[in-house]
Amino acid sequence: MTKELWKGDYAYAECAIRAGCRLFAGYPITPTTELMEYVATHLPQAGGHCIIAENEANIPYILNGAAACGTYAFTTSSAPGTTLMQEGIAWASKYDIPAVLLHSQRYGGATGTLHGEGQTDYKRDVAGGGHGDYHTIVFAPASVQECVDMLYISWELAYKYRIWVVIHVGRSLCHMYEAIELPPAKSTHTKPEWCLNGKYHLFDPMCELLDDPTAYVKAQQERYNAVIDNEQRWEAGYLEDADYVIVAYGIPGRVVKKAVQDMRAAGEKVGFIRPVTIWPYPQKAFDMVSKKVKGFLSMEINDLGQMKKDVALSAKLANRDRNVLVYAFYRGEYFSTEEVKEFYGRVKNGQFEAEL
Amino acid sequence: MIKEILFSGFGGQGIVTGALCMAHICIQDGMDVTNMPQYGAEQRGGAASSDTKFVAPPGEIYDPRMEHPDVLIALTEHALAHHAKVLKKDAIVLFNTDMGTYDPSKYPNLKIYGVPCLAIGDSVGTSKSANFVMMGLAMKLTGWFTRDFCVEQIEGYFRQEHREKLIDVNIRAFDAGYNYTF
Amino acid sequence: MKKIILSTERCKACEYCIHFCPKNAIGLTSNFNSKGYKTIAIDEVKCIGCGICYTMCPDSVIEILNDANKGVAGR
Amino acid sequence: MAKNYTTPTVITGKNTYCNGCGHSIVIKTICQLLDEMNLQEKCVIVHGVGCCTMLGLNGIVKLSTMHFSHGKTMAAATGVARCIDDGVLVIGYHGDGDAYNIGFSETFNAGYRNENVVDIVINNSLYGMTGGQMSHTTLIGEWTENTPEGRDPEVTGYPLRFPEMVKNALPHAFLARGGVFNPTEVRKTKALLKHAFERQLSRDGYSLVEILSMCPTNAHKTPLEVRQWVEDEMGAYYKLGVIQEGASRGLIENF
Repeated sequence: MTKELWKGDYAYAECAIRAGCRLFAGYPITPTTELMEYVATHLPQAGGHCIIAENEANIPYILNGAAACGTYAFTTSSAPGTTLMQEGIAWASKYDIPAVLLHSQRYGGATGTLHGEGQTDYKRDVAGGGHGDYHTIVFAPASVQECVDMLYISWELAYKYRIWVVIHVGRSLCHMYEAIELPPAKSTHTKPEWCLNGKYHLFDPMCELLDDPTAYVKAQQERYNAVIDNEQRWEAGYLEDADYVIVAYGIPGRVVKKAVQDMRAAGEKVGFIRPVTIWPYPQKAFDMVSKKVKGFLSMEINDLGQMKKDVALSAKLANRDRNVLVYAFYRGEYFSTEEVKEFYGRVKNGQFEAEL
Repeated sequence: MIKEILFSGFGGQGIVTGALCMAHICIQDGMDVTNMPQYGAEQRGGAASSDTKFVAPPGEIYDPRMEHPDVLIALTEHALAHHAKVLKKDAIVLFNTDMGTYDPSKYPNLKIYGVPCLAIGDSVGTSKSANFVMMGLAMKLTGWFTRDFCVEQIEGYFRQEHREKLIDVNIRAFDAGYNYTF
Repeated sequence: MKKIILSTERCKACEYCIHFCPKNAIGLTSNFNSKGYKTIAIDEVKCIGCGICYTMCPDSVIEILNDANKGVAGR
Repeated sequence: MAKNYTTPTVITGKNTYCNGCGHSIVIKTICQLLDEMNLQEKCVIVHGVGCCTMLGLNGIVKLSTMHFSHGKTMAAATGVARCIDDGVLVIGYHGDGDAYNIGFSETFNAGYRNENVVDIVINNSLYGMTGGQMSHTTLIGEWTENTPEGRDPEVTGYPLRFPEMVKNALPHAFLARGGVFNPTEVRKTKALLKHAFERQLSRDGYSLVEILSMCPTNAHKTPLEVRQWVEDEMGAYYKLGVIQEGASRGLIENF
């Protein structure tokens, strides 16, 4: 199959429809407005519903209602909109209702800006975002193709674990065009037994809590542990003999990969990890790193360094007997391959102090 | 070797369309492409730029955003002043002399060509196709794609976008640019 | 033959039935149910089976079968 | 005509509402209708947060129920109504605080989009579960926990008549107001609900039935006193009966 040129937004919309999404609720917000426009045109043709919602706060509830009936539901928004959605995503965990959110970050707080790339919502998406004990699977793809592939399997994962899936991308991945292959349309899925159909059944797993709290808590822990065990995804290279490993996700992960390849060609013992899921965090990748590793370099595009503690924790869990240093590079601007190399050089020569 | 062409100017000048059509031409030639538009909140009149990267044979383009363009199509003074520092050494710059002037001595490492692209566009139909005038000239100067292949793909691009009425005028503009002599 | 079934364990003594009974056939007894409310009793002689008490009862205490041969209402 | 009055099949008999609560009467009436229309296994109730939550959580009825956050009842009901099989009744069941205060946007917009749901709003003029605070429907001069001198409209605004506000402004299928403060009104309300259910099953769009109800606990009066107050005071301010009878969905082109 030949590759086609697709704008990110359009590709995700088409992919969602092919993956079986039959209810979309959205509210216009750059950079995902075009996605909504495409869905509004094409989803009704596929027999689905596109609801132009009154605000973002109500969207997850519309999705929860639809997903409770077994429909693959989808929404998308940008940073200020997803903040409004967190309440509904937290409430979805009450009934363990699965749905998918494509979150295109802006850089910065409040309305944010659209001029650059940003990774400023890492902390919130990884932590879950709302109140209560829950997590969402968070994918952080680095290319339009990867995002399409992730979105294509999102509903299957969401329904398997009864959990929301968040696709966590930067602004660029929505606006940019890339040559991609779109997957074929899936046949219709069978609705799970637990979903609403009008007949009385125990829909609320919390009801079990009233009868047998320990069983409920155990079931919840098993479910989340299964996600942590099975759904860690990452891309990594040159870990076996690496003195230093650079960790970055999203598009910066691509830049780091290129820089590491260049540095390897120049004889440097450096490796890279690009987390593809940021929750669950790819601990298994850190376990594969050489036990003689001298340090990890965490690189991200935000002002406060949101991922550095996850890198430090994973480094610690992989090397429990000693303290592996973590050097954090973070600033609210894109960095180039040259800057990656320069940062590595400063770390290697002891000119950069370890933060964690 | 990754090639990179940057269209820059105001929103409404065809910056995004020009770069996207460029990406279309590349992908039809079997290359790997990324296109990254950047624009402000204004629908018309704000600073806009759009960067197309392509590589043959297909391979991974690591960084999809603008790095160091080989060609800059600058439709405003601001576009040149803003992007000059990131251009490759000896990069080709096609500057719109209908809307401003430039001081060649400030840019010793660039090959800057002043082109009255609005006037050229106007002479073949509309000044709005200045972006295609520049694209035609860029293809001539770089030799990346043949004239016939580009013309065929420009037609295909506008058909795919259901904007058939724009085909003729833009091909005339492309040719006018391609055949422009200094 | 009319039959009245009272689930007095459910009764919360709101007295709506007593208030609205057109024949004054319902009254509170001095018995308490397990919730601690006084329960009601219906005088089957005075009762005409109009169903007003049934309509107003919030707690589904009262059931009246005017025609025991007929199935349950609505089915 | 000899008629049997029996407890609806889906009522479990467990009832955690206070004595004299209007909720219990409304729920029983709905269940009666479900029995009569044979919809016990073709009904989803999306309820709100507040006293209405006990409907689903406390096992008062054996019906398919679900609820979400405060005020989001009609947003969730929208999702259910769009995706559930045809022939399944979708009911939004919530109180006045959930529907008109925190959930005003959701209630209004579900009606605005003319979603195919029946919205049942229990109007007892205050927030019940939190202990009797003022809501949008609290009457002028009415005592509540946070209007100890009686509601002053200069400070808090005037009581909201939501159905009248949206009446004829949108192509709703059916807007009506009933009450459960006396047997006549209970039976009239049952007829209104039945009509709303039928309109929903024929996919005519959004119906809202507001029901005036008693909250003796938070009024700090006996059930009978509160019943009289609802009949006299609330009944005077909130007019009962059909408020809007919309056209069927196919005929609203010229709205």
